[in-house]
Order: sequence, then structure tokens, then C-alpha cells
Amino acid sequence: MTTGTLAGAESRRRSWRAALAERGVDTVLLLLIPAVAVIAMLFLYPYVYGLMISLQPLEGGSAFANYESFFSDPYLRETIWYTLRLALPAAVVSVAFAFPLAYRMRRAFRGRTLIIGLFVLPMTFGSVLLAAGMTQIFAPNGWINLSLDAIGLPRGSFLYNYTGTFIALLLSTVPFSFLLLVGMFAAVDRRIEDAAATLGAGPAARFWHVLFPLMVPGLMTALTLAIVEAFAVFPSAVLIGQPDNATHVMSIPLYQAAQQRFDYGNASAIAVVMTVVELVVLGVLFGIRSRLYAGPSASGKG
Amino acid sequence: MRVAESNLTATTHSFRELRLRGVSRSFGKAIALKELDLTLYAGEFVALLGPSGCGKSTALNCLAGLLPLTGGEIWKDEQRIDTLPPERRGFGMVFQSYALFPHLTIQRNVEFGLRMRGVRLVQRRSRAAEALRTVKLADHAHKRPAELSGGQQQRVAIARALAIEPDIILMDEPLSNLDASLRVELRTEIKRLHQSLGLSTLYVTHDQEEALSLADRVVILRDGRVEQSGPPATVYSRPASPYVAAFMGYRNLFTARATAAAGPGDTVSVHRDGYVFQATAVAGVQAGAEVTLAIRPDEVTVGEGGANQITLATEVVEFMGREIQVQGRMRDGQVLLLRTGSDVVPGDSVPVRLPRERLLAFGQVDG
Amino acid sequence: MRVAESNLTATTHSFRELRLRGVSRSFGKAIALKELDLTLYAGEFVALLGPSGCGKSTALNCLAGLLPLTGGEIWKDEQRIDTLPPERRGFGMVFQSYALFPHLTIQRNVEFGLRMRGVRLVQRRSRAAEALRTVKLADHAHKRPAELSGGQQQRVAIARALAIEPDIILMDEPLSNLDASLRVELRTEIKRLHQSLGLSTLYVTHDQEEALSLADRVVILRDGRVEQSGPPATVYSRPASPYVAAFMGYRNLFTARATAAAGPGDTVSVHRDGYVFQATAVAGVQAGAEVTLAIRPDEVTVGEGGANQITLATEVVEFMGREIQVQGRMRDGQVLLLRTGSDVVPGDSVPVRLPRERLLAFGQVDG
Amino acid sequence: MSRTISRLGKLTFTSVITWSAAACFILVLVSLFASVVLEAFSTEWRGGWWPAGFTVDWFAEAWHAGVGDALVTTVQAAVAVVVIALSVGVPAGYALARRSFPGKSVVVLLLLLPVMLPPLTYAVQLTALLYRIGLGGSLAGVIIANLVPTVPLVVLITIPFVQRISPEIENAARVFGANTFRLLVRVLAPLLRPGIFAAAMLVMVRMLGSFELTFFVANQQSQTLVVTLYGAAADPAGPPPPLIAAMAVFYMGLAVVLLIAGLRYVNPADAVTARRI
Amino acid sequence: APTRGGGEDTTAPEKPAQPITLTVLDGGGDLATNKLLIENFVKARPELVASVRYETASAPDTVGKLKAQQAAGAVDIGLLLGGTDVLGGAIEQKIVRQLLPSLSAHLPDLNSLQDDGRRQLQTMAQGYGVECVYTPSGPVLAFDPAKTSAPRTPQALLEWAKANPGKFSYAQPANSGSGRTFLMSLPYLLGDSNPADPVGGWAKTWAYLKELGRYVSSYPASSTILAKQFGDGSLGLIPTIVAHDVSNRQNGTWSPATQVALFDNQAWVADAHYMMVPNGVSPQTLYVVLELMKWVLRHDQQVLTYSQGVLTTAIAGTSVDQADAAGKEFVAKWGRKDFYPAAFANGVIKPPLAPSDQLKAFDMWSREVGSRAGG
Ligand SMILES: Nc1ncnc2c1ncn2[C@@H]1O[C@H](COP(=O)(O)OP(=O)(O)OP(=O)(O)O)[C@@H](O)[C@H]1O
Ligand SMILES: Nc1ncnc2c1ncn2[C@@H]1O[C@H](COP(=O)(O)OP(=O)(O)OP(=O)(O)O)[C@@H](O)[C@H]1O
Ligand SMILES: [Mg+2]
Ligand SMILES: [Mg+2]
Repeated sequence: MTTGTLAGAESRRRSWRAALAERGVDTVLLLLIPAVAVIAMLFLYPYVYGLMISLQPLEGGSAFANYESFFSDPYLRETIWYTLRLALPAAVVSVAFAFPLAYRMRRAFRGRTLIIGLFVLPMTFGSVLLAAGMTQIFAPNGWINLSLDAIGLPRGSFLYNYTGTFIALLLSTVPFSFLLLVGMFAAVDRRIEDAAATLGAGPAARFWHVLFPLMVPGLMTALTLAIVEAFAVFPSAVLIGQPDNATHVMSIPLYQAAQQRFDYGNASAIAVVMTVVELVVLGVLFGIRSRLYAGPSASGKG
Repeated sequence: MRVAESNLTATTHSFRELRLRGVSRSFGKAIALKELDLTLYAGEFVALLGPSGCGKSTALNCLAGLLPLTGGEIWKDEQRIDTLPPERRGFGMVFQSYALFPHLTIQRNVEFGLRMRGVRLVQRRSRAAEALRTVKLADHAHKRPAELSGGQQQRVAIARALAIEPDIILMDEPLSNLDASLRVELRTEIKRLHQSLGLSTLYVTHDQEEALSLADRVVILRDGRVEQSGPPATVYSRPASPYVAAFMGYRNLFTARATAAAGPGDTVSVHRDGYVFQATAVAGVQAGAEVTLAIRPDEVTVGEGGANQITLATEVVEFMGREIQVQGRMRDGQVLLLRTGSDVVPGDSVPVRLPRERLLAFGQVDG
Repeated sequence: MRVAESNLTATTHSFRELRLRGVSRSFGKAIALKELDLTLYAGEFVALLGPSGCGKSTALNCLAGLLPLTGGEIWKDEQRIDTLPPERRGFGMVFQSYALFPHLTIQRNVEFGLRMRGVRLVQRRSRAAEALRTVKLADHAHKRPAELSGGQQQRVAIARALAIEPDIILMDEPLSNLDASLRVELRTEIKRLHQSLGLSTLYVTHDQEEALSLADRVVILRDGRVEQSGPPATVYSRPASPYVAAFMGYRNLFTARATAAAGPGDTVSVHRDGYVFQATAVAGVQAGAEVTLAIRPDEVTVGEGGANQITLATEVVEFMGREIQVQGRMRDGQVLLLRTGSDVVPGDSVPVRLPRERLLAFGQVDG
Repeated sequence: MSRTISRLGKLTFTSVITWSAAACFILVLVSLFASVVLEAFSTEWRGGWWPAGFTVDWFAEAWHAGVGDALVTTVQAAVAVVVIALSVGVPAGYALARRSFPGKSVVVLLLLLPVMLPPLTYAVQLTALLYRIGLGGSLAGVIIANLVPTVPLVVLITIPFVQRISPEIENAARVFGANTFRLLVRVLAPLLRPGIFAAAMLVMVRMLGSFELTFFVANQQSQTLVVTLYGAAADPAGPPPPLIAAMAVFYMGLAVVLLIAGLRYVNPADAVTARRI
Repeated sequence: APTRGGGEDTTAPEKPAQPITLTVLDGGGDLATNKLLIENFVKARPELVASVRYETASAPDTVGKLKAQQAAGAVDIGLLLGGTDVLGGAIEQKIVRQLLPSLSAHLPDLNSLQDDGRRQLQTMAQGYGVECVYTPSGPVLAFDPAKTSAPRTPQALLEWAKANPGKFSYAQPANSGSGRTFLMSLPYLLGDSNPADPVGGWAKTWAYLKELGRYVSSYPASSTILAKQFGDGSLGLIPTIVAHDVSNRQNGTWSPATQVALFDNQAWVADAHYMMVPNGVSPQTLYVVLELMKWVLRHDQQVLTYSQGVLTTAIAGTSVDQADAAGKEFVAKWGRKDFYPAAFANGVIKPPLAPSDQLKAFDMWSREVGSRAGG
């Protein structure tokens, strides 16, 4: 009798577990715990604290005063636009730039590791270093302009404007996208491409019809990270951009609030706005991604 | 295959012959193809046979342009094609590993080649649908490869290659994962398409029956070289070497000594284990030379009477469907396999006969 | 398989039986397994047969714990194991897709399971080496899977599963990519290991000969359900339904009408095309009911004399090795296949006999 | 190999564009790198092709400013952060790639937020938290604080790489007795190598470059190179550019050494699923 | 006992029984001048200090760091150094202790040490800090005498900029000492209605800067970048401050031939840096820090700072003549002996804006001037 009920309970528990497993809830999810714990403990509290103080304006007034002041001031409001017009093209261009190159890294050729190393090199520059180096070589009589002179091209103005920040952003996001995509390309089964070739697909068609769709998840991740990186653009916007004007990105009033006025509430409010804008952008991306293929890049036997 | 009213209308072929000339391919130090010479005539159905790892897939891959040659040339009539990229060779190919596009539905997998050829949507749809019907997968058109069973995936690979109706189609064990009845059906279908479309087909298989029933010519590979090439009946009944014989199901291979010299096709006397056998010499045999005798289990007949009679001590009896397979030993311990419909039990002593015309004697054992 | 001196020492098994009880598995709306009941007794060799896509691999995957069940239970004696994770079930498995570890050498692929079991290096090495010798890949131990041919990869998959010497081994078409002679060799090897290690084996194959020669019991699946289960000889000679018959090589299936009722195993008179046949009823047949007649091509004998005599107009003749396969038509157009050693040419009119004991009559056609 | 070369040799329109873009990029990079190194060795450099004179004094000065200790701390902290972030992040990325479960989007969002927010917005509170639990000023504190932005990065990068891997291989590992841990270590980790490398690189960069978090949490003993560098750069009298360059050369040197070491062991372009026949 | 979150700290100093380890956080680059004095203190008073740890960072980061430590009630910093920006942030965030008048007994009599200019800036500290660096800061105009001569009035400067578009610029005031000094000096130069009120009283200044901005191609983000651009010739004329004039020539960023000039009716903006004590330090640390402050303000110590790059000391009544040999040499080599002593006596010396007003000015500058660079 007792064993019967025990067995019944046991089997109920099991079927319950099976039902959960079917929905994806099983022991594998335990792997999430350390990461979620780290973030929950170390990030959530500070972040929620920031959220709370963003609703407690220093000057008093309504709880949303910090947000109201942001959106009612065109100079601040426009930072959204300045950020987007810097971050989005930079992210897209860096991924678009890294993609064909990463594609070419699939073939083994002499010097491949060198090229990979060179491309990843800027990851080792900090943003300050990057800015310092850029002010050196892009200066009106720096190497770049001297070279342009030497080959008879007109000098360019690469510093303290949109272009400068854009270049700096590229220098920091391209290597990363490149590294990510090189790895993703390597995971694509070559036989699939071979199959496409025998079916009459030339290099371009193979690329667009086979490789590209298989690369989409990696591309999206690269784009996401590039956007995140570009949104946080601060040192390069200030150091080689035009921080009050063409590169007046959201992080600038944020830093000013936090670092000059020590108005952490206001800074948090701007951070929240920035996060929301970013989430909208990423939401669109993820929305697109969820419609595309994300699965193994090989099929069949072996 | 002989057909009552030939439906082989004189299809016009875009080429006359495809020639591999001394094609070699090595992987590092390992040599997969060793100066392979092989010709595929337009409209011909050639079966490529050989043991696992002998270079069959390598040969197809070289032909399709997926592996660069380390030596030799490939010619299509007067055009040298081994330098063309795969997409410009226009061969259809069924990969041993299927190599389906994991991100495309079955429908689109099959349509892929047509799309590359710029075939219009409507026509593409209908040809893909037809190819899928041929392999009995019309119901699965909307699935992705990962949602199919192994055999279903294999059939998609076939449909994909057939849909483009290429001049030359290369198939690498296309039916290996299918059950017997489906295999027979598709075999027939492939043969039909081969004939109606005038395809030239190079077909790798390890299924001897498939090779024999489909092919106009059978090519046996050995370590990256052609060991024998000829019509199925010839290869089957007159293997050129013990190697081919072993491959053609001559599972009883044992040595004996010739008592006299004999020319090819002649009857030769050999002795072993106290018995004297009359065998058919495949090539010239010298007196006193060691020869290899070969006979298929199903050619060994049970019962007394006639020449080449020996007695076997049976050991293992296996059920094989219509017949049983019996493993027995000669007096000197040599194992012999035979198939029979009669009832034999392990431990029996059974008299068997090795028909002279089916007992082949190979002189000069190589390899 | 009957063996002269049984080398089947009474191996002690760690369990008595493995039971699948009403096991179901669906993918979305598609049902792959429908309340499957199946028992594997310790030490038994069960062959799972069925057409492509009928759920064989799904069944193995469920058993191994790789797919959660949508219904039913799996018991190992008194222990319910369907909730155990795969790594705790201790089964060996040969995947239909091989699923070799691409980053490991062959050697380490084969060692993998042993390593997971904490087997010491020296022992691991020797067991892996032995398993590789068994599948004739000792020379390739240092290669990566990508450097092997299809058949070689398949053999690695077998070696990997054998190396861990599991209680229960699940094999999903393990020999499909091997040539005939290697297949026979490995078949023997698998059987030997099965016996010497006392493995319980569930073996998916589409090769009827393999199933019949290896298995203690054959299970035929149909749409995720067991259609028939029994010893090879029974399933072969007494298929339970036209479906099984078709699967067992009864390629001639045609309808006729019973003239009188008959019980199972009785002789029943049927008529078609003006002929009257005597057939063996597999299940009860009612008078006047439509029956399906089934006969294998190789049971149809050429020649005059005896009952069940008909004349065929031959159409296609195919070379099959020892015999030829002839496709002919009865007067009403029904196609019949037969195999014969005699010389038949297309266009002949050939008298054939359908032996009563081999001509099966199934009443009540389902599906 | 010969195929590779023949393909590479073929100049198509797109390949010309790609390679020349790459060449420009590399040219800019290398000159950037070179200019910083050159500047660090220069007595003065006021524009033009070449500095006025050369000296190694700036390196000595940089060393006196505490670069030596900071180097050691940086290596310790960077290695620890990379190791911890990978061992925490990769399993989580695996779980997110392989399972879809109720509430997954919440977890994803939670993991996305820390990468999206500038550290400044939570640095003060996070630091206070660490001081409160007694980790302020310690190397452990520095390491822990740097996990916040880096763990999510690892997770994000891992996801697409896991999706690339056929589940059948995983199945095989499980059937042959690998539990989840061993599956991760013995099978997935090697297959994910390029992804892990990419993640490690990014973590390293974030770690080496993350100023606020490290500065707030560190004290003089536990400060990293970048904090020392910022400290020097914060001199309102305007630090001499060559000194900054010299410190930067230390910083780059360290990063380049780590990069080369990484590339020695992992070639991100090396596929485990090579062409098969 | 440490107090949390910036409540009033009333700890009384207490002489330590054992020498302590003192941590100094420098948010204003003040160690450059004061480190020597601190080291001397350690040597002189080993019974109080065993060792000193130095940390440096930019002004905003120092405030953030201290705030975090205080939020957790675990302050390990004993002495905070910084300019008016650090001071302002520290007062506003309530992270430093008010030293005067409550602890005046433990400090020297500042009135006797400081003259008017110094006292004005000491007053700005509201008792939260003790001045340790003082200088009339700027603006001075830097130029290359070989290429141009310096304008002597704001109007002439405008003309110069118009004649040489893109060749004049100044660093963003929010991020640079030189930029803000120029900005804060202009209302005096132009005669604005209320130089202390950037919002209401700077009409002429804003109009002037907007006009000037039409000929400026971009405003560099920091004095360092500005200096670099001037050094490499991209810019021909820049407003700078005394300290930068010295350091840039000294480290080779500028050619030694560079000259500086004053406006005719020069309005110096003074600059000062302060020693501060965070809330929540232990009584022993407090004692040591107060002793240190006394030490630093000693006449014999202050004259040593000439060798560390200053031209004016934190206390009145010192001169280069009293400096040691190194100090004399330094001033002789870089200090424009013939120019600065006279220049400091020229024109008026004004205190900078209060920190909160500075922020308002910076914000207005960003909106009105910075956002229109080059246009
Ligand atoms: N992941 C999946 N999603 C949807 N359908 C699936 C999936 N896996 C299998 N199926 C379907 O389930 C059925 C059974 O598949 P299973 O792989 O078990 O067949 P099988 O008997 O092994 O066939 P084969 O002999 O071809 O390997 C097939 O029709 C297949 O299309
Ligand atoms: N990429 C490679 N690197 C090294 N050796 C290889 C590679 N590909 C194939 N080989 C070797 O070349 C030989 C021929 O391989 P191939 O695939 O052509 O054999 P196959 O005849 O198709 O065999 P199977 O019937 O098993 O498919 C094999 O021994 C194999 O190990
Ligand atoms: Mg092959
Ligand atoms: Mg299957």
C-alpha cells in the first residue's frame, strides 16, 4: 500500500519533470545559475538603486523630473539622434567590413595568422591610447596627411569631428566583429558549400545563399556587440570628436551629470533612456534574428 | 538490363566521353588515388565498386572539382576540365554525407540548383515537387533537414541532384540508408531517369546487387586504381583477380597447387587436402604453381555425385531467408561457406560438390 | 544462429529485461512513435526493421535518453529509467549519423567512453586498439574523423560503441556504408562480441539478410508501432501482413478473391485473371472476400508442371549475379517479378509456377 | 592547399575591394601602433614624419610612476577575470543556446543590461557594495567588480557558437557517459574554441581598459595599468605626451603578449569540421 | 567612528601610538608639487607615519571613489588633494570634513600666512580644505614669435582669428584648466555686468565667444590636446595658463622659442588646490593629517616647491631667492624670469567662479558656443 502510493508520488513527480523537460526546463538550466547569480548580486542592486535615484531628482519636483528635463531640453534630446547616427552606421560598417575579410580567412594561406593578429591588434589599445595615436597620425601634419600630400591628394580633416569618432569606433569594433566572424565561418561545414558548388552556385551565390544565412546568428551577435560598444562611445567622442556638437552623444550628458555635477539621479535617468533606446534597436535586431535560421551549420552524416 | 521495347530514344548528349587520365590525389603522405584511368561514355551507367577507403568518394570529388588533383587530367571530349571550378562543370552529385543545406527547407534544398540556373519560380516549384515525389517525400517539403530521418535526408540528397537534370550525375552510395523495398523502387526510378534523360551516371555503391542490376559497366577499384572494368556479367562470373572475386561474393578463397599448366579459360587440375579438383583457370597457370581457388557460397551444392566432391564438417548454420548459410571445415581445417535450401544442422558431416565451371583458379597471387 | 559447440557460456547479465511500455514521441503534430511496446531480454539480439521514416531512430534515441518521451515508460527490470539522463543509462550506441567527435583523433574518439568511465590510460589504450583492430582501422588511429572515408567513419562509430562493452548496445544502421565483404566480416564480429560479452543488442537495419542472420528476434515497425515481432524464420516465411511481407521481399503483391473460407494456415482457393490458385492463408479468410496474395520473386519457379501454373509475357530482364530478375505480366496486366537461373529474354512467353506453400493469402487488407 | 592558392590568386572585383580595404585598415593600425611606440622613444615630436630625437628616459619615468607593480596586478587580475568569466559565462551561454524555457527573455535581458550600461552608472553603488563586504581595495574586489560587464559578454558570444554545433555530437558524448560538466569541458569547449577565444579576448580588453570599476575598487596595491595610466593622464598640468605613450607601450606590450600567446594556442579560423568526403 | 553617508563628522584627533600608513588620493595633480614635502614629513616624523601610499586620478573619479567608500563606511583615504572642482564635488557630496573653524587649533593661523589673493581662494573652501597650491593661473596667450605677434585685446584677438581661420582655438572649458581660465577671465576683460554670474551677467562674453567661434574649427577636449596641436603647428595662437606654459616647454611639446603674452588690461584668474580630509577617518589618521598640513605650510617647506615647478607658493612672503639651488635653476630655466614676476604684478587677480557657477557656465558654453564650432 505504502509502496504503491510512494510509487504513485514518484511517478507523478517524474511526469511533472518530463512535462517541464518538454518545455525546456531541466537540469541544464542549472548552468545559468552562476552567471545569473553574479549579475543579480553584483549588478541588479546597483542598477535598481540607480533606477530609484533617477526617480528622486535633486532639485525636487515630480518623480519623473529627471526624465522630463531630458526630453524637454532639445540639446539633450538631440543626443539620441547624435548617438544613433554615430553608433548604427559604425556598427553596420564595422560588421560589413569585417564580414568579407573573415570570409577570406577560412582558407589556409601563409600569413593568415599574421593577418588575424594584425586585425585583432587594436583590441589591445585602450581607448585613450587609440585617441592618442589617432591625434598623432591623423593630425594636420601627421603621417596620414603627409602621405596624402606626398601622393598628391588633398589633405583631409580626420580629427575633432564626426569622422574622427567614426574612425575610432571602427578601429575598436572591427577587430572584435572580425574575430567573432572568423570563428563563425570556421564552423560552417565545407561540404555544404561543396554541395552548392556542384549545384551550380558560383562563389557569389555560395556566399549569399549558403554562407550568409548560416552566418546570421554570428552576424547578429557581432552587430549587437558593435552597437553596444558604439553606444557607449565616450572617450573617442570627447577626445577626437566634437563633443558639444557633431558627436554630442548620450554618454556625454550622462558623464557630465555624474562626473561634474555628481547628480547620480540625473545620470541614471539618462542611462535609462540610453538603455531603452538601445533595447529598441536591439529588439528590432532580435526580432529579425528570430525569424532566421539559427541551428547547426552542418547536416547529414559524419 | 535488357528491355522489351527499348524506351531508349536516341537522346542527344552534350558530350561523347569523360576521361580521367592518370588522376592522382594524395592527402599528405596518404595516397587515395593512384594514376586512375577511367572513361565514362555519354549515356553510360558506370558503377564504381571497391572496399571502404579505396578512393571511390575521392574519385567523385575530383571529378566534381571539389578536390584539386595532385596529378593527372580530366577531359570532357576535347576540353580539359580539371581546372574548371565545380559550379562550371555542371555535374549533379549525391554526397555520401548528404551535405544538405541545414538552413533551407527540403523544398528549397531541392530547388537550389534550379535557382542557381535561373529557372523561374513556377517551373522550379513544379520540378522540385516532381523530384520530391520521385523520392516519396512530397509530404515533407516544408521541413528542415534536421527534422528528417536519415533515410529521408538521403532521399532529399537524391532529389536535389536529380532536380537539375544534369548531363552527368555522380552518386555516392545514394541508397545506403534505405530499406530494401524503397531501395529497389528508387533504383528503378534512377534507372528510368537515367534512360529517359540520357544521363551519364557514375554510381558508387557497395551493394553488389545494385551495381549488377543498374550498371552498364562495373569498375572495381583497389587502392585508388582500377582493378577490373567490364560488363556486370563478366565481372561477376569472370573476376580478374582473387581481389575482385572476394568483392563479388566469392567468399570461399583458398590455395591449392596446380598439377599441370593451363591457359586462360582452360580446365586445370589442382590438389589440396588430398583431394584433386578440376577448376577453371582465369589466367594462365603453371604446373606446380600455387593457385587461389574461388567459389561463391551459393555455387557450392550439397549432395553426392559428380566430380570435385568433398566432405565438410559443418560448424555454424545461419538463417538467411530462403536459404541457410552453412560454415563447414575441410579435413585440413580450411573453412568453406555454402548456401543451401536443405536442412543442415551444426555438427553434421555433409558431402558437397564444387562445380568445375564455377570454381575459379587464379595463378600468381598478387597483393 | 545455431552453433556446433555453443560458446555461449552462461554470461551473467546485470538485468533481465528492458521494457518499453506505450512509448510515444511526437515532433510537434507529427507522431514518430505511437505507444510502442517492446521488450529486450538480456543477451538477446533484436533487429528493428521498418521503412525509412517509420521511427526506428526515434525509438533508439528515446531508449538512450536523447529524446524525452511524450508518453509511456521505459523500465529496466524494476527500475524506471526514462527519467535518467543518457549518461547514466550506460548504453552503447552507434549513431546513424556517426556523430563522431570532430576534434578528437580516432583513437581518442574510441577511448572517449572509457575515459568517461574512469578507465586507466593503459587499459584504455589497449581496449581502444582492440576495438580499432576489430573494425580494421588500427592504421588510422591518429587521424581525425574528417580525414576518413564514409565507411571508415562508420566503423569508428562502431568501435566507439564496442569499446565500452556496455550491457546494452543500440546500433542504428551500423553497416550501411560498408562494402559487402567487410559488412559480412563485421557482422560476424558483432555477433561474436554479442555472444562473448553477453551484450543485449537492439539493431536497426534495412538489410534483410543482416536482420535475418544476426537476430534472435526481428521486430517490424510501421508508423511508430510494432507490426510483427518474432524469430527471423517466422517473420520471413510467415509475415503477419502484406506490409511485413512487402518488407520481407515479397515483392509480388496482388489481389485476388477467395472462393471459400479458410482458417489460418489452411490452404485457400482464390481466383484472378481466369486462373484459380491454391494459396496458404495467413489469417482467417472469408469466402468471397478480397485477399492479397504475396510471393517472393525467388519463390516463383520457371517451368511447366504442377498446380498454380500461369504464363507470363516477359518484359524486362535484369542481371543480378547468379540469377536474373525477370519482370513479366499476367494476362490482365498485373506485373510479376521472378528470379531464375535459366535464360529468359524479353518478349518471351514463359510458363511459371507459384508454389502453393509459398504463396501467402492475407485477408482483410488494412492500411 | 593548391586549391586554396589557386582561389586566392584569382582577383575578383570583390576580393580587390576587400583586400585593399583590409590593407588600408592595417596600414592605419600599424602606423597608429608605430606612432605611439615612436613617440614613447622621442624627446620631442611636434608633427612631421619623424621625432626630433630619441630617448628611453620616458620608460624609466613610467616605471617610476608604478608601472611595474601595476603590470603584475594587471596580469593577475586579467587572467583571473578571464578564467572566471569564461567558466561562468560559457555554461550559461550553452544553456541559453540549447534550451528555450519560460522566462528566457528575462534572463537574456538581465544579461544584456550590464553590457549596455556605461559602468559609471552602477560603479559607485557596486563599489560601495564591495567595500561593505570587505573586498574594497583588494585584488579580489577588482576581479569581482570586473565580472559584471564581462560575464554577459561571454554569454552573448557563446550563444551563436553553441548553435553552430550539431546536437548529435552532444548526444554521442552523453550516451558515452559524459555528464553536463564533462560534456562542456571535453567536447564543447574544444569545439567552441574560436568562440571562447573571441570571448576571452574581449573580456581581456574590457578588463584591461575598464577604468572606472577598477579605479573605484582598487587601492594603490591593487590598481591595474590602466588606472596608473589614467592617473598620469589626469595631471592637470598636462602630462608629457611621450610619458603617456611610454606607459601605453607597456600596456600594449602586455596586451600584445597576451594576444600572441592566445593566437599560438588557438587559431580562430581553424575549423574542427573541415571538408570531409 | 566612521560616519555613513556624509553626516557631520566630529571625530577628535588623537595622536597615534604606532606610526600609521597614510593614503593620499590626488585628484588634481598636486603630488607633483607636494610629494616632496610629504616625503620630508615622513622623514621628519617617523613616529607618526610609517609609509605613504599615493593614488592619483582625475577630479571626478576621486569624488566617486570616496563616495563609494563612504557609502560602505570603509574609508581608507586619509588625505585628499584637489582643485576647486574636487573641492566643489566633495562639499556637495558631503564627503570631506569641515576643518575650519572646528579644528583651527590644530592648524597654523592661515590669516597670517595668506595674502588677499590667497585668502579669497581659501574662503571659497568654506573651511573644508586648506590651500596647498596657489597661482595666478592665466590666461596668457601662447604664440610663436617667428610667425606672428600676439594680440593685446580681445578685439584684436577676434581680428586675428578672423584673419587666420582655424588657427585659433581653446580647450573645452569643462575639461580643461586653460579653457576655463580663459572663459572666466573674459567677463572682466570685456567689462560684463556681473562677472560672478555666468547666466545673467555675461552677455558680452557670450556674444564675443559666439563671434569668435565662427573662426574656430573645433575645440579640443583637453589642454593636452590643445597643447599638442599648438606644438605641431596646427594652431598658431592659444590661450593657456602659466603651468602649461612651463610644462609644455619643459617636456618638449612646444618649441623653446614659444612666447606668451598678456592682454593689456590683464584679468588674472587665480587657481588654488586644497588639502582635504574625508569624513570617517580615524582619530589617529586625522591627527597625522593635520600635522602634515602644518608641515606643508611651513615656510621652509614651501620654498622647496620652486624646484617642483611652481612660480608662486601656497603662502605669501616667499620668493625664488629663498629657494634651494634646484628651485632657482628651475625658475631660471623655465620660469621666464623676466616676464612672470612682472606679469603677476600686472592687472587684477580674480578668484574663479564658485564650482556650481562654473558648471552653469560650462553648460551654457556647450550649448551656446561649443555646439556651433566651425559654424
Ligand atoms: N526533429 C524532428 N522534427 C520533426 N520531425 C521529425 C524529427 N525527427 C524525426 N522526425 C520525423 O519522425 C519520423 C521518424 O523518424 P526516424 O528518424 O525515427 O525514422 P527512421 O525510422 O530512423 O528512418 P530512417 O530509416 O530513414 O533513418 C520521420 O518521419 C521524421 O520525419
Ligand atoms: N581529408 C583527408 N585527409 C586524409 N586522408 C583522407 C582524407 N580524405 C580521405 N582520406 C583517405 O583517403 C582514402 C580514400 O577515401 P575515400 O573517401 O575516397 O574512400 P571511399 O572509397 O569513398 O570509402 P567509403 O566506401 O568508406 O566511403 C581513405 O583511406 C581515407 O582515409
Ligand atoms: Mg566514400
Ligand atoms: Mg534512422
